Amino acid sequence: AEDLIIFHAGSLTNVLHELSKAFEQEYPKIDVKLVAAGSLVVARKITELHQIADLAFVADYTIIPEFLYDHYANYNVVFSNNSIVLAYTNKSKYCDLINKNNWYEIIFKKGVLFGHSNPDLDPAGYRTLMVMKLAEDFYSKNELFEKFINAKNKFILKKSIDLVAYLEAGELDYAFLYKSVAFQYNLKYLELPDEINLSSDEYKENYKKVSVEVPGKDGNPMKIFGKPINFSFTILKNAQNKKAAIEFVKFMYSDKGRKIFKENGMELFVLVDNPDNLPEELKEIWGF
Amino acid sequence: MELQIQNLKIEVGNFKLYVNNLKVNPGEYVYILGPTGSGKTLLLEAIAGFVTLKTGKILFNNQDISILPPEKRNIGFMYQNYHLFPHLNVKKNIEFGLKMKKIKDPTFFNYIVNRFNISHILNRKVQNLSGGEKQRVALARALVTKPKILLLDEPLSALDQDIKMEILELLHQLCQEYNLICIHVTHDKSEIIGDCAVYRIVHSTLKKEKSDNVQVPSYDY
Amino acid sequence: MELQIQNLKIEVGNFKLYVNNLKVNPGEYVYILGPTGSGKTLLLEAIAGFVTLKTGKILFNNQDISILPPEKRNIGFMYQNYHLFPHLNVKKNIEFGLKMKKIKDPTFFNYIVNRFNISHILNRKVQNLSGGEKQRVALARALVTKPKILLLDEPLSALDQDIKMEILELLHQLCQEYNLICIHVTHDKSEIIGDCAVYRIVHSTLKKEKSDNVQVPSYDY
Amino acid sequence: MFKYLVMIISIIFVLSIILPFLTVFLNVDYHLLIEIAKSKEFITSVKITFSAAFIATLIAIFFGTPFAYFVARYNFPLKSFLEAIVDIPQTIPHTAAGIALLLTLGRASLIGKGASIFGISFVQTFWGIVAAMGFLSFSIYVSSVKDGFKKVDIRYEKVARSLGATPFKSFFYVALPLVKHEMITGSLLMWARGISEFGAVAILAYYPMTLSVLTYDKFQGYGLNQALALTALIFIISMIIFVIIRIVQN
Amino acid sequence: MFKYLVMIISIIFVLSIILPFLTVFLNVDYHLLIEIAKSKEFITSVKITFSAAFIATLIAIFFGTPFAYFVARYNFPLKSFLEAIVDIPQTIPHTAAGIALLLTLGRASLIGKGASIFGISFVQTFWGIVAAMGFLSFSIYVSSVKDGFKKVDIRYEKVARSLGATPFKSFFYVALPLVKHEMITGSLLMWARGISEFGAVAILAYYPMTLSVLTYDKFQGYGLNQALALTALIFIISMIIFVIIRIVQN
Ligand SMILES: [Mg+2]
Ligand SMILES: [Mg+2]
Ligand SMILES: [Mg+2]
Repeated sequence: AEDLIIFHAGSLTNVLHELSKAFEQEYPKIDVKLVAAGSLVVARKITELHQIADLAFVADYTIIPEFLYDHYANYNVVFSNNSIVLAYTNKSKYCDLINKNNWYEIIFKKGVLFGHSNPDLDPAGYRTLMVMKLAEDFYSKNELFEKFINAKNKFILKKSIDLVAYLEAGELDYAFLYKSVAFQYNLKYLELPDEINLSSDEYKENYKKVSVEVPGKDGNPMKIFGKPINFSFTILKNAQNKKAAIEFVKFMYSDKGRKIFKENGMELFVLVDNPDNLPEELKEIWGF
Repeated sequence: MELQIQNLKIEVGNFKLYVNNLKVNPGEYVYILGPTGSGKTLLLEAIAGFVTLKTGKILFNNQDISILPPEKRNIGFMYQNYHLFPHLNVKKNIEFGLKMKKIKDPTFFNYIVNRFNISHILNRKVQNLSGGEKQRVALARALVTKPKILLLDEPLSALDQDIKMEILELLHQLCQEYNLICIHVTHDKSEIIGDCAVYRIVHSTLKKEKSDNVQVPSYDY
Repeated sequence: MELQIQNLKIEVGNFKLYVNNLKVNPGEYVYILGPTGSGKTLLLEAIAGFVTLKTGKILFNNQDISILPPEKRNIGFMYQNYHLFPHLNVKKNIEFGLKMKKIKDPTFFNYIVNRFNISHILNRKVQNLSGGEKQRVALARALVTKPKILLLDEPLSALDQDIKMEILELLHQLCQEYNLICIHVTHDKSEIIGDCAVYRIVHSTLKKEKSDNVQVPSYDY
Repeated sequence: MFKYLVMIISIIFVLSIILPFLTVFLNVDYHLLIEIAKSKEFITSVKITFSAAFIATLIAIFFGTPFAYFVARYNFPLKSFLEAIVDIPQTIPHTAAGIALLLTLGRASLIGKGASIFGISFVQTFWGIVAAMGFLSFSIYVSSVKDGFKKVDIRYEKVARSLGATPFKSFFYVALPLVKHEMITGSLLMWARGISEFGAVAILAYYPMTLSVLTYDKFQGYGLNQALALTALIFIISMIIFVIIRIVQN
Repeated sequence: MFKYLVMIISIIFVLSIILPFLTVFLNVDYHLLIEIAKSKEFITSVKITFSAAFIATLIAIFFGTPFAYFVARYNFPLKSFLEAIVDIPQTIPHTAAGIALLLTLGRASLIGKGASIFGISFVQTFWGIVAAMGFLSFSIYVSSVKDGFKKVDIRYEKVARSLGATPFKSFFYVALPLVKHEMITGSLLMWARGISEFGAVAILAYYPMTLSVLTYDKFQGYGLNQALALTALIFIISMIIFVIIRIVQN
């Protein structure tokens, strides 16, 4: 069997797992190996740890141009969008009371534990910080962000998907996750106002007002500005199994693939950066 | 003040031992003979309180001591390898019983130490003692708390041939000196000296021999 | 065909042993006396080839065998605890040497087995043998490969008193029967029977005693 | 001939053990190593790791010593079953153990609820590290001390009893001192194993980060150089600990 | 009194060990458990885990037995240093060991380059699992067999020599049979430990997934229920292995 190695954002674990199972059924000779990590880690594995993969899926479409261009990739396919929600379960404290207007108070209440992912490693992490900065303005709550950063009643895990098991086990009351993840794991979730949830092109300019610093290339700090959440992928230049990678992408955009995305609460579309560099087969199906 | 054992029955696993009657008076030194594995040590351990009796009584001064825990029986016990506490020096070994019983009697301690001629080795490690020295330290440790009964489990078997007799005579002296009830178990009949009562374990049962006829055929044990 | 040791010096750590001269003829049975720790076993091991000599020679039939590895010296060795291989039964223990030396001699094997009266226990586990049986099996194992020299390291000390004499006589018989060079080390002078040469280790040196005067004061060892 | 063959195989064996250590020290960036050694993150992690393993060991001494004595000295039904149970955590995958502990000690569990009354929680806390280390390494301590008690001739305790010691005193003044050596080496080995624990700690308490977790985190999130420097530092620490253990053992 | 106190502490101790197992079996979704038990992913993982640990153990037997014999039988300078080195992997955090192995066996390393000639690579492969398991658990085998050789009276081998056995034959026909028991239990314990290994395996070879890694992966990517079902399955397997080891040991 030949291996198809996919490095991907943790938040895509479920959908890619289903997709690859279906794919393996159709292509029994190909063995798909999914390796999940925070999206920044996906990039660093490729660039710094020199690990070999065929496909890279990230939760922030800017990561591929920022980190992987031009040495490891030369195009970027934006395929879906998302928003940040506050996920919880029916065991969570105050789950009956929480709503759009009190969530930023409830998460700080005594006995409540909440979590988000590591801003240095995972886009969901720095996006959570952006949401809080936006919320400070939106709700006119001075020092909300400060309070959030200094809160003792929170876990910060490596990637957002890691929070799910702790939510399920009742070890967390609330977690900042992508809407698609909350949907996929049948969690309850509170949708935050569009003005702050990083979902909508409409509030693009508003999002841009906030920024977060993360370790960039070579470990130097890099400023990331708020923008709508878009997921993207690329086939890596040093892929050992480009053919299978192309087949996988084609399968992803087939009817079966689209159905799987839909069932996982994600909309599938195509926006390509540098379409000239796309493999011919993909140019064909997307009409470039 | 005599020790008397009546209708004693011990069962440990498949092993059994019966003692119909054994009586020892203060100042009396008795021998119990028996081959290896016949239950000699077990009998002593029963008297000392380490074995639960199946039936029977152990009377000391007409009181049943078999209901008492070992630490309340005031019986000196000496195993064949002495079992001096390896983590304590000679002095602390001898003082152990005094400490446990919260007795303060430096005069008697000094007397005993001199009696056994071990005052010069009090600070030695017990590992570095000769066989005879170990024996004397073990005796001092057992006797410093003034027990009424002294149980000796093959007390000579770990000694070099040339000092066996010396120690044996010491044991008999001590018995008289402190008016002790002494029970000496052994498989070696050549250890019998003086006109003592001799018992023998035959077919799991303790039997008395005529004390004037200890020379029995050697195939018997 | 005699065994001769000349100017032998052994050093193991701080321990030293000197043998100026030791000569044993075929059919001769010699004793080496010495207390525990005097190096008796070490001397036998040197003859058998387990200890590197500091100086000196071990001549057998006027050839220096000290340059040969143990397996080429053809010397029977018996430790005091026999060291029968616990993973092999009696038969396989005895056959071991034959197998190693690739000898096929069922007649002699049967002869030896009958000579030592162990044909009925060939399939027994060695753990379940009595002391005397172990001794006889160990002798059979050592002799079945027809060695010229038999080294006996305290051969009687693990035996019950009542069969010691029986085995001792057997050893002397074997020595004559097979014209063996026998060296018997022991700390117990009562094991000396017959008119044999007796050596003694005194101050790390092997010295010959007058063979008619082995009764030395007991404090000497 | 034979000896040389054995020697050669042994040398190959030892070299293959040394090689990874050598490789680390040949490749590490020593400036980065010193920088990390001074960093607050590293120092905190060392403190947390060492003290959590230490507390886990103390707990094992308190509960495990009586248990070892009980098993070594008394006979009772199901004894060998009990002895076996204690060794099971040694052979289960640590991640599975971590999940079991998460469920057992979590906020929703009985123990978790009980502990929260005292303000203690186990998930993503120092106490979670202690629990994970303890669960997966106590059997090292227990088996060391159990072997110790089994080797001690019970007659020492009987002599003590005949000299007037209660069972309690004969335990404290005779049995315990005679297994002192096994208690010390067992504790040190357990402590060292606790320090090395990863799988269960990562699940029960990724934070605060122990040295194991920190290494993994650096490796996954910040690239090889940082992880390598950390690895070299850990090797140095481990070797120091190891030398100490060896000295105590002999 | 004393006995009861000891008994009570022992019971608390044993309960605290049993509790996590109990909790898992009380909370697991048995339908999911059966589904996972039948899944190709799980069965493959079991096969990989067991066979990698098995091969690691075989390698340890081949190299470790002569080493154990060498250390037990011969004296040479730095002997105790050598003995100590073999135990070090037991006390280093497994993630650090994993990074050291990655560097030592990686594609850029000497060994990695050498092995690639034979088509073997260690990173994210079965052989990486073997290497990680072997490195972190061989000392269990070695110390078991070393203790065995040390317990065997060297006089058995001397007798064998005097009966005509070469050193080689006395090793094979006398020394080895006399440590058979230690070899078997050492191998089983090493194998079991190999199966439980996580940290180093996760770094050197996340794929193909061993049971440890699969558990972690499920926990991190697929939520608690799947991880819990897997944990329960692993506990069942571990207990079966454990019973087998116990039977062999006695
Ligand atoms: Mg697959
Ligand atoms: Mg006895
Ligand atoms: Mg000797």
